[in-house]
Amino acid sequence: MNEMGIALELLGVGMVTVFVILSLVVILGDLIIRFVNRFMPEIEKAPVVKNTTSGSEINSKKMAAIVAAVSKITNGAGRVANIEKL
Amino acid sequence: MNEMGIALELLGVGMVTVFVILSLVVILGDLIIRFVNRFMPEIEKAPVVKNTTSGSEINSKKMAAIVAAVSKITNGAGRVANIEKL
Amino acid sequence: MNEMGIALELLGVGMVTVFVILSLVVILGDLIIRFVNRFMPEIEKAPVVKNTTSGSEINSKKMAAIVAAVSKITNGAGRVANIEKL
Amino acid sequence: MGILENLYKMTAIQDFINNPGYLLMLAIGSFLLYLGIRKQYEPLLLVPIAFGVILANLPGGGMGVVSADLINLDADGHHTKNLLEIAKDHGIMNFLYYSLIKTGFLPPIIFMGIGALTDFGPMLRNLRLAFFGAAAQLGIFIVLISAIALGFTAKEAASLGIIGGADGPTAIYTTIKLAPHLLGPIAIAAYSYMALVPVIIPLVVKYTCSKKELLINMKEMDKKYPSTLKIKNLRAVKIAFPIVLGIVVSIFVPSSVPLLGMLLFGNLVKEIGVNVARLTEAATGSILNTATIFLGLTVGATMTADVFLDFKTIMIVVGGFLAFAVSIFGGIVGVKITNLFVKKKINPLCGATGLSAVPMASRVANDIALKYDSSNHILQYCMSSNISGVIGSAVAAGVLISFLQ
Amino acid sequence: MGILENLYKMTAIQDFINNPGYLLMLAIGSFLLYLGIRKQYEPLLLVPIAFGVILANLPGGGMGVVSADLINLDADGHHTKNLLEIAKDHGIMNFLYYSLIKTGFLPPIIFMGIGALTDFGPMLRNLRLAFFGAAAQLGIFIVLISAIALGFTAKEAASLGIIGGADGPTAIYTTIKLAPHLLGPIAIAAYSYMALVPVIIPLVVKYTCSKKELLINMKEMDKKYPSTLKIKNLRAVKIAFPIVLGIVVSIFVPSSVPLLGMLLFGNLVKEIGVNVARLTEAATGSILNTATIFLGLTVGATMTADVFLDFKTIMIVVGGFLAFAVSIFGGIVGVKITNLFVKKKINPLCGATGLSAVPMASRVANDIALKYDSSNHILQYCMSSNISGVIGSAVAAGVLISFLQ
Amino acid sequence: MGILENLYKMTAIQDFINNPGYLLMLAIGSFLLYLGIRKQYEPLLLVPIAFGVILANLPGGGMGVVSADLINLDADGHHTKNLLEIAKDHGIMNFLYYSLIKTGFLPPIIFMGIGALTDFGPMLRNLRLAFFGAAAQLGIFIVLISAIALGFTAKEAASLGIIGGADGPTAIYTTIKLAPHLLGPIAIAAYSYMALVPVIIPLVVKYTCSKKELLINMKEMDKKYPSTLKIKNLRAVKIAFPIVLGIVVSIFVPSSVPLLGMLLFGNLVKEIGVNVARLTEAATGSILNTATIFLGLTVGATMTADVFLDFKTIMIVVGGFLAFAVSIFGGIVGVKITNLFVKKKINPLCGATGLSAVPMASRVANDIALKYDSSNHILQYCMSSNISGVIGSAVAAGVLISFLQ
Ligand code: NA
Ligand code: NA
Ligand code: NA
Repeated sequence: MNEMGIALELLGVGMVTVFVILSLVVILGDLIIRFVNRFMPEIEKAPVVKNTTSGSEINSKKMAAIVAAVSKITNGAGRVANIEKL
Repeated sequence: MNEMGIALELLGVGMVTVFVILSLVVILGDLIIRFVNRFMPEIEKAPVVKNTTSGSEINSKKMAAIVAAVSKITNGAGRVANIEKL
Repeated sequence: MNEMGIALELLGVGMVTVFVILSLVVILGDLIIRFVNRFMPEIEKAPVVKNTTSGSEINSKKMAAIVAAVSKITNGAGRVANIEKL
Repeated sequence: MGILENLYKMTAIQDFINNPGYLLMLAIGSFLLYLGIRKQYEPLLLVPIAFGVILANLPGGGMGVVSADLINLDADGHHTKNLLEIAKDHGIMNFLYYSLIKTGFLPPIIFMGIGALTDFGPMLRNLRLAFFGAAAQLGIFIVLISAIALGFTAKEAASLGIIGGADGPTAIYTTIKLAPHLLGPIAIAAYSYMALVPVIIPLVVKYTCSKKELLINMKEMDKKYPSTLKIKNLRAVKIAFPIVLGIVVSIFVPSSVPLLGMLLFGNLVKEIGVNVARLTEAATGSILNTATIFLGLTVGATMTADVFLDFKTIMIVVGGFLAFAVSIFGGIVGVKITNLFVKKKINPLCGATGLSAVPMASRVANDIALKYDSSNHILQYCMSSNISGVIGSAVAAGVLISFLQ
Repeated sequence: MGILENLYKMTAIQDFINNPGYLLMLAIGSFLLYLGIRKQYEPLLLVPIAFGVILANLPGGGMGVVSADLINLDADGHHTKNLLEIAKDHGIMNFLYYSLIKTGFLPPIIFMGIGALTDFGPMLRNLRLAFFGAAAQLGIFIVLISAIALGFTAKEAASLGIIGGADGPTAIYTTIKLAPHLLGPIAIAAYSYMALVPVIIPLVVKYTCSKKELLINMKEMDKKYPSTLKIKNLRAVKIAFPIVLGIVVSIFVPSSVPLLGMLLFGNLVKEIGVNVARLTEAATGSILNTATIFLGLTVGATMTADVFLDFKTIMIVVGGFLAFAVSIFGGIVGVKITNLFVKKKINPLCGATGLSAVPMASRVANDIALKYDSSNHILQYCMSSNISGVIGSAVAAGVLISFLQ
Repeated sequence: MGILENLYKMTAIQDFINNPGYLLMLAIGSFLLYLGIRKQYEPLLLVPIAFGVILANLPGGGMGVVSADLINLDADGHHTKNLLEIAKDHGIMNFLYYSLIKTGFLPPIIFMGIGALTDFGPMLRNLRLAFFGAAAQLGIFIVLISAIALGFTAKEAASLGIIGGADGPTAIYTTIKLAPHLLGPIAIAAYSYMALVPVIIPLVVKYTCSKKELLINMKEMDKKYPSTLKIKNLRAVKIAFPIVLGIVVSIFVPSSVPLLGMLLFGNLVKEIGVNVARLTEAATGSILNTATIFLGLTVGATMTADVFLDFKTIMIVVGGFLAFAVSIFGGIVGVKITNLFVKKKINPLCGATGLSAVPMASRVANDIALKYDSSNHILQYCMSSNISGVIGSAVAAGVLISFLQ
């Protein structure tokens, strides 16, 4: 087969494959949602933090208060780089 | 050429080269400053952050307010490095 | 020697070695403690930060105050990970 | 006199006189730096690429990537120099290029990081729009055919076409596998046109979409024809999705596994969350950033004067643009055809974003929609086809590699 | 018709029909993901391992680790393909496996990170309990003997036994050196049983310890028979300890240097503190996390259908459990024997934790003690034997490697 | 009896009896640890180097770097073992050494990080002082000549001389290229004397500078003879500077490209700022820290007993000190000569800092100036020649490599 033949075959095979796969994405996504809705509908709790250090959940009001406090105490020399929940 | 001849040549070549290069550093630095002073004298603004993925969605008004507050409190010595929505 | 012979030898050599080594751990630990107690008993100060780029110079009183403030505001849920001088 | 002569021989002045192409390449490298720094064209990649171009074209510096002919020890490239020999004979840039790029290592690693930064949520909430990530691969194959017509080999043409996937790592991976000698210009074209998406999408939209179509309000359509499917447990869906998708797609297009598999692994790790936060942090932080630096420098360093200053480079610049335009066109036509058959009409901008170039394309599309109707926020809808476009081009790449390698 | 045929040939469907073992392996990979994600069994390693299993068993994806026979160029494996040839012939997963795992590189690197996360303080404060980290290596050798009796080779049996060291990197390192073809199942067994420590320890304790023994209150013993040795300068002791220990142990068991040396280097760097904080940060952050991802993926990718679906895999699952149980038993018996000769009695739970599996084993032991007497906090005591158990298994590994390699 | 014999054969006791040099090396390693930890001599590098020395001299541990003769497969070293074979035959430390150091990979990578931590601002504000970064390279060449006179080969002498560049990565890179068998002692001398700069600079200054010279007040000179050149747009200058400098220097000294090119790339990325912050973060964080750990360990591991316990080691210790002293002297003399011709006098301390050893040398010089006149803050002026001294020694290294390799 000449190069142009390959090119045309690739156009066919490629576009068909891409359409098939993205149809599968749609179908599988739909099926997973239905499956989960039926068998694990409860809103799972986020897993308990195990051995991790992130998990920051300090709300923004508190954050503002902290920033203000730090700023005041340090005469502006300090900044709160990061506040982590312990 | 014997080893000592090489050594003496290296002393000559090396020190000449180093002096030439650092003269070039001085001259190029001077030229760049003059060029920039003439053609781009304005204090460029820091570029707007584009294409970032950090997902910070604190809107710009709030951001401005926070920056202003911190700046005021800290007499300009503090900066808000990063505020992320939690 | 057949495989089982090797296995039995490994049982002997292995357990003896492990016991010897962990005895050494106990003995060396003991000796190091005694040595340090005798020759460097003073509680060393943490070394002064040298050549570092962070330049944190907020003194400990202020730090304590900040930590206390943050702790109060966040009901103990937050900690100040890092405060940098700007 | 001998000293001055030796001094002169040490410098690269004679090299520039012998081959002024180096100067031209330094100018091109500087221009790319200008685009990256001043114009902010994809600076994370264009700055390292541009610096790599400069390093590679400083004669005597030994930082240019050499042809695989110098690495291969036999005609078919089955037996090659080892990495120590490459470092000794050709310097550290070739050591990096042959260990990180030629092996196909970095693009999947970068895809892992991108996966860990990707949120499939918008796609899962508007699943049917994901379909248009397929139509927007058209540019890849159209440009492939055109390039073959103009005398490119099939492998070169496929590498050129894949620019139309609008996805940097996919383009680089495909080119490594099929036509590594074109890596530099193809990578630069891919990233440059991704940066030019705010120009290219409006251009194509202008000539293909009517005002009426652009006014289609996705949110009102959603109210009028509400979806029956609500997601009750988003976290579980988001964890299951990359696993199932990875397995099923891999069965159909096995050669897409290195790219898609790593993308979905990164995404899975991110969705699992706090228990594997260390892994997400590494994938999106030190690994991704380090990979980006070395990918950029080495890809740039492939662009030595003799390789770049070639007729094919101009064809790549032209062909790459065409590939982008045709892909956008494909996505728009896909929507138009769909709209013929459904009552719940779709804004064609949600097809244009099938191109990928996440998330820039979606933002541009949203801006266009808002220009016509300031209440028509379509960003979340665009993100669906936008993300699926990444899968689409990885699949297309898999097909090309599978048939041509 | 040709197109459809080519399309079908591109897919992996025929591979699954020819070898349904792949499907079984995908199910096993998914089950391991379930354990890691939902059951939270050592997710940091089990999730990458599980994904590696899935990637390796997608036929046509080229992500499965191939036998060393395909890499070796002569019978004794002295002359091998180089990394570029491996990447070209067998893809990036083999490139990663042969450069990072087969070389024995990653386990010592991970040990460096673990060392920098380890605090020898509790051990130094209760030194004599460190002794029981020796007794709790019994499972390694008992299972070794049993495995040989059942027909394993000595090298395979040693790799199986080392699961009883309850220490992932040690088990992986030993297996790489002695029986790399068993790497996948042994690593998975090691990490799975470490996650099952909250089940295994209570089980063994139930059948071996009386209530009276479990009620032994370590703090009251300390008050009754106070230690004469107080640590006046903990920082200096903690800095000297890893240096002296490293040198002395290495003289006795030189083959433990790659593991123990790196563990103690990481620990030393951590204890030096702020002056080398950059190194600690790298060792516990980017290096450890990156190493974990690639260790997991590549170890998982060794589990291709033909390797895993073997009678030996089942033996490893059974033998690994036995090794854990016997090691715990050994630690408990060690305490019981000691208690015959000393007045200052020891809670046998402080022997059980000699197993290692830090710090999970100590937490489990502490919980058991608290169940019998809610004032009997033994965590700090358990941590002593728990940490020394890591040294114990590294030493045992050194002996095995030294005699069998 | 056999068991005890086997036990004894497993230990390294006989090795120490056969070669007590190992014990001496362990003592040297411990002493270097003492310098790094307690005396805080460049701990970031000296601690890993010292631990590498210890690891390398634990016989049987297999952590010592072996001679390239064992890696080369032919006489001229053109054909070598591949990395897998090295790992198998010589262990992970040789795997690391030959892949990261022998290839010349890590020093440029560390230079990229240093570049991203360097601020050329002080130099750009006091450009003419940058000139003295040239005069302070004198020690390199004077020691080179002396070493040849004492019987070193030209390549060894150049590696010894480059210690006078007072720049770790440059010294290591040059030694890798010219005399890798001296890598350990040269790296240790370089870092040790950098740590001793607070002793060496005052010593040289004491014998060469008059009180009157040390009292020269740079700020008052600036007021008296104000510069006509103000920088209006510092950011633009700082971005253009590394690009232009990199290209121009590379034309004159192409062999300095791997070092200087990467330094300036790192600096450029830093100056571009927020758009490429990810890259700066990687260059100064995970990449730099990881490179530092592995550079230190492997460089230390080159110091096996047979290599280190050699007459040349003592010569390196002496010569390295001389090189530092003569370089400082050269910088001071350069200022003195300049002061003969200009009205705007320069404090000779600003010449001494041409040595480099950034920023320690500048701090030390500033302290000396303040001792004589508590209002004479010269830190910013010293930083100019201090930073240019880094460029100076990289250029000198380029010349040496270009002529001798
Ligand atoms: Na796409
Ligand atoms: Na253990
Ligand atoms: Na210097």
